[in-house]
Amino acid sequence: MTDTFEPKITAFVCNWCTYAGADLTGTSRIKYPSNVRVLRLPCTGRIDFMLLAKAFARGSDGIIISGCHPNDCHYTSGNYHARRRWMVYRNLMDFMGIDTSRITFSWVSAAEGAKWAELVNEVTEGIRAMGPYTEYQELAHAGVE
Amino acid sequence: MRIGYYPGCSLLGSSREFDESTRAVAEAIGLELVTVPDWNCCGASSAHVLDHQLSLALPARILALAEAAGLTELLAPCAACYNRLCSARTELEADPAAREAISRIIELPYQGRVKVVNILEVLDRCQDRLKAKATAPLGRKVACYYGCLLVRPPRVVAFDRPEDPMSMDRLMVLAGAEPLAWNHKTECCGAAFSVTRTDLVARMSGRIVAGAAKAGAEAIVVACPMCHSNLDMRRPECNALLQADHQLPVLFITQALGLAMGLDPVRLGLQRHMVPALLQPAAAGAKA
Amino acid sequence: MSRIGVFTCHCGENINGTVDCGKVAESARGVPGVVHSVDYKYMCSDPGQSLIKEAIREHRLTGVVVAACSPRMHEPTFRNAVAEAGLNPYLCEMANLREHCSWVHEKGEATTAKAADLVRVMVEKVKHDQPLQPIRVPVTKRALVLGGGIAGIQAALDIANAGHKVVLVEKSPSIGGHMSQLSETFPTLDCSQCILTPRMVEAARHPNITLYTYAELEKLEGFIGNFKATIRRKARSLDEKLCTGCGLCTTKCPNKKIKDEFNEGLATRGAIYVPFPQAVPNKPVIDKLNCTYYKTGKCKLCEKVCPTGAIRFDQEDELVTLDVGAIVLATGFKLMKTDQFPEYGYGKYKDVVDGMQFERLASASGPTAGAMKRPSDGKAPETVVFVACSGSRDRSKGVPYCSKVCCMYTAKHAMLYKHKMHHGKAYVFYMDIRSSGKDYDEFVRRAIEEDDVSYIRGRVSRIYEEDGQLIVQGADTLQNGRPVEIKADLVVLATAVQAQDGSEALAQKLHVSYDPYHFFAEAHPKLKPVETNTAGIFLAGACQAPRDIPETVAQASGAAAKVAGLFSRDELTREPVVAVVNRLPAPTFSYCVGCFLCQSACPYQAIEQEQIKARDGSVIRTLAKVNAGLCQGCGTCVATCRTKAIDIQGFSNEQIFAEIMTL
Amino acid sequence: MTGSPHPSAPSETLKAKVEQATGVKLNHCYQCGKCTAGCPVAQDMDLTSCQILRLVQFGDPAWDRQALQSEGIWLCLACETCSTRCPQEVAVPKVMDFLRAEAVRRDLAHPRSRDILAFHRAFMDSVRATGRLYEIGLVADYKVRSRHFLKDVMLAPRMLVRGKLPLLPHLIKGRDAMKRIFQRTLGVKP
Repeated sequence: MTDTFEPKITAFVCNWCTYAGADLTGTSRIKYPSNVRVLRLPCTGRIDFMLLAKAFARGSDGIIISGCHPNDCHYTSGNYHARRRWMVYRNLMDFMGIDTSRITFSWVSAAEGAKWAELVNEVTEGIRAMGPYTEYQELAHAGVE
Repeated sequence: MRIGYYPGCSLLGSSREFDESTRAVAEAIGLELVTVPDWNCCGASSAHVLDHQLSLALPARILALAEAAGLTELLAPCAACYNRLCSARTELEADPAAREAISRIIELPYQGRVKVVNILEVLDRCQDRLKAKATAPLGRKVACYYGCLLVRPPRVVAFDRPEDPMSMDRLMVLAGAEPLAWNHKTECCGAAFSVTRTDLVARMSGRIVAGAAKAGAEAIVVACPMCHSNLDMRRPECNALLQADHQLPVLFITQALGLAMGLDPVRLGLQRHMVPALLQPAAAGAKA
Repeated sequence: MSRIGVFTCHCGENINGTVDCGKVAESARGVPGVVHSVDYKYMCSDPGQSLIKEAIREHRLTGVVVAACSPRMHEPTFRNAVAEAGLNPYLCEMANLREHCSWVHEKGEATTAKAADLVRVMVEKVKHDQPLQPIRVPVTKRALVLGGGIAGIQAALDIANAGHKVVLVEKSPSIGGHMSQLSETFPTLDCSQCILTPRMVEAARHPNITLYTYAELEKLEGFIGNFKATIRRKARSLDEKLCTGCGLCTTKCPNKKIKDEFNEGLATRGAIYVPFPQAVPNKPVIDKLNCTYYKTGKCKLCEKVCPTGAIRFDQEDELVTLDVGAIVLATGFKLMKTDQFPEYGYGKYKDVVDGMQFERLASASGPTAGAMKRPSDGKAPETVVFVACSGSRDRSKGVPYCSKVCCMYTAKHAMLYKHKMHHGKAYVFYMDIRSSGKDYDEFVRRAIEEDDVSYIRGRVSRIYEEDGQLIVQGADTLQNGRPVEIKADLVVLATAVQAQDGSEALAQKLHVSYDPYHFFAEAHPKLKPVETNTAGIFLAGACQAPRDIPETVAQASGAAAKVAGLFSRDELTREPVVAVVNRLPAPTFSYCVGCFLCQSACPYQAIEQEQIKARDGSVIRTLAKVNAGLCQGCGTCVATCRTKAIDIQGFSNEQIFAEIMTL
Repeated sequence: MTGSPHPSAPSETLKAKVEQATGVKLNHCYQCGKCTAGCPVAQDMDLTSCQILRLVQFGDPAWDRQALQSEGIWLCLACETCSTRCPQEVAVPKVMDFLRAEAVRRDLAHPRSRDILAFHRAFMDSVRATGRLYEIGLVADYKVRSRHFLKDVMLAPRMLVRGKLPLLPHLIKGRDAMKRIFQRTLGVKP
């Protein structure tokens, strides 16, 4: 490891669009930083946002949530549900002292291998600039866990 | 209406009639032209041949001065100036670093707030007022010649379509003229080779003049000093090469509109042309 | 205590090239619960799989993690292997070391470290895996084929001949598609309609095929084996049973000035019309937008002349709902129009035509009865210029991809022209000649060598009209770009093949993915070329990518084989990735409080209400209950549930929680 | 052409320089010839636009030199017909601009470029001195540089009588600033 800060990024992605898109990034051999860890879910609609708090508590510095484009959801409307619920949870997270600017929402389709790479690049650079996210971990160890 | 004005060098010299007619028409339709204080040459077709930075710096200084003068929109009647200003603006818009570098070079803050517009764009907006004033319909067949710099490259200058543009044709209809469909609207006239490679200019401009004549045009209408001088001043060379005697005059768009508004031909500077262009409105008969 | 086995695959050099697989296996051994960890060159190979099977027996494994490629690639492979070894297949998970790691990162410690992480995450997941039983669902043995071109016809016939019912839906008034418009076909120059028409008739007559022309898919619900499709049958304004197809109405219609789609606007038709003489069904349709009666309320001439009184002005669209088990998408393509080309005159020159228009000009059934006449003045063109790659491989104004068929049909066009006008001159401007295919290159050579077609390597910069001729400005790049100017009487642009209009909307109706150009996406570029990533929906022909006829027919038969395979079983097993509501002994019964937020969130109406009654029949509690047949396992309900009473098998809260905890 | 190309280190090839300075991706050019097909001066060029791009694509010093020595790069009028129609979005005139400057830097400019160069320099000198173009000055200066004393002698008087050639230059106030601009860009002497 280098002495420069290497952010830890956790990605919650849906199985049908973004996971497949990320597979395409691989088959197209497009390179991106190895900071990201992908968690595969059936659909972004599956995401329980309390899991994000958990991810931060476990030392993630940034989070990506990516699914199908609007209207393209494999399950018709899961991505809409996710987005709607996020509106609600965001306030809660702000209240919990979570820096929601470290959470990036995106749409990457199964055909957008290059876009996935760009997304990871942007987020990694962005988070690297923001620095490590220790605040919440401390908070969490103080008792939220 | 009030708008920034950048005449450019040729409009003070070899193409002063373009300046004269622009001012005359502007006055007639109540368009106030505010000249950029202490403006400099835009670099024309020479700066970018010698050095890229220079080709950015010269237009940048003009735009910075306009900005400082509180102008938001800058009219550059000369197509070459218009194109240089637009290119510099587009390039600097994309690159903040370059913006800073340029600001340092020109010793003026450059933000790129001033929008650059050409004469066709501006006149297009004033259609109503033009219609109202155009009392002396030209009633002539004209070939609208746009040249290169007004329509290309589309990434930089996108006010009309790059092939077969129509904005000037629309204005000529307002002037009671009949714009013709012809094939050389956007062919290159030879531009900067006027002095150095007159042979090429003769061929290229000759093709355009011949094309217009073939289409049955009684005049060619332009919006670019370089096009004008090549089609007008270089006419002898063109005719010599074509072994023809094409005498159809070359008018600036503002001269043509001025005539249609019944403005004094001398005020429009028609006497300054090499190819006699003292067009009387068709009403008064006498074809050119 | 779980006993996990980890199997790390090198995938040749694909993974091992950038990831140190030895290290990954090594670090896995250190993970609590892992009792066995090895790396091997090719895990998916037979020896690789037996490696796993033996380990399961030997080490009495309770879970398996295969660290290899994407689960979308080989999960089924390894789950089968695990099952063969007697372990429940759903106790096997994959860590994606290839697509998500070795292929996208540079060789180095960080990459190997990530690989190890991915393995650890999966180990934790497996620890919380539950043995699951696949769900059995019945199969409706009727297929829906969308699109009545050669692709749809072929697919429908093959499925029907396999003994299954097919509904063939075509949006235009007749089946036949683009192929029915073609004159001759490469590389054999046999007449297109001669080989197509019999198939059209066969499809119409086939006892297993129901034909819905002038109809479109309105709505689709359900899932593989159990789709429910709603078809809109647009009103023909005609009683098809009474109509004999005598065609009297079409001859009498006073409105004759309407652009004829079948002839690509090179001829006109009436407001009541049959698209072309060999149309199937050979029944007319009234074009409401152009019919004088529908516009003004007067005329009805067709009704007066119809000997059987079949005209029905008051007819309305009809919605038909069908249960189908599989769907074949065969909606075809469209050609870019000539007005898309600024430098070629924005489509204002009548004698600059596209490839399909030239087909009509060359076709014996076309507006010129096959005689070479140009559209503007009917003059026989002495010089014809063909421009390949018009809009194709043009990232600035067209599409970046190669349209695949143009090289061949351009050679064909030039040939057809030369065969009709021996003294005429044919030029082809091209960039590359792409003629890979049986007898294809020979065909192109024939055009050049025998029919004396002049091929010029270069793109055309501009086309303009002068003295009734078209001046084509090109360059010969084989002569250092020497400018070439040709005075032509007719110019044919081989315009780009594009996705059919409305492809995007259709894809969204069906939940199949599509590429940036709106062609439907196959499930795997090599190994699943006819499947979509939605089970039970298959692809045939140019709706997936530019294709020629042989390829289209082959793919259509491939799709049909997939459907027949699906229909060969009475029921099919589905991944048990479905939601379940937890149940507990009385008096708690369940954490479910019966708020039914899940019900409103579920896109599949899969959540029902279940009443828990006391002996006296009085309702004690009303709980949510998941219909496993309808549930598709998106998990939206899980995320909505306040009391965590509902969970999803295979992606349970516990599992995902475990994954996160290992981060 | 020289035989097979012998690429020099990627970083200092002309190709790399062009791409770095203009942002044009030379590998995008797939040699369709559309630029040359529409070029109004292609027939006068010793090397046409597509040939020049081809030569520079390889990174072979010998081939680079051919491109830089060609007259073609000096005949480009920057009319932008090529870049407007290029299917691969290659801004050819930008490349030509760079190649001209580079040719001058390496002292490889084609002999017949002398006049063209003389004109552009005369033009810019005039601007450097006064801030604007002083046409009589330009013509005079150009004649001295190009030694075409008799060319166009008939034109000037005809322009004078039509008031198209002001006898005195327009001097702008910011002349010193202008001089500094030229210093910072062209260096002391253009």
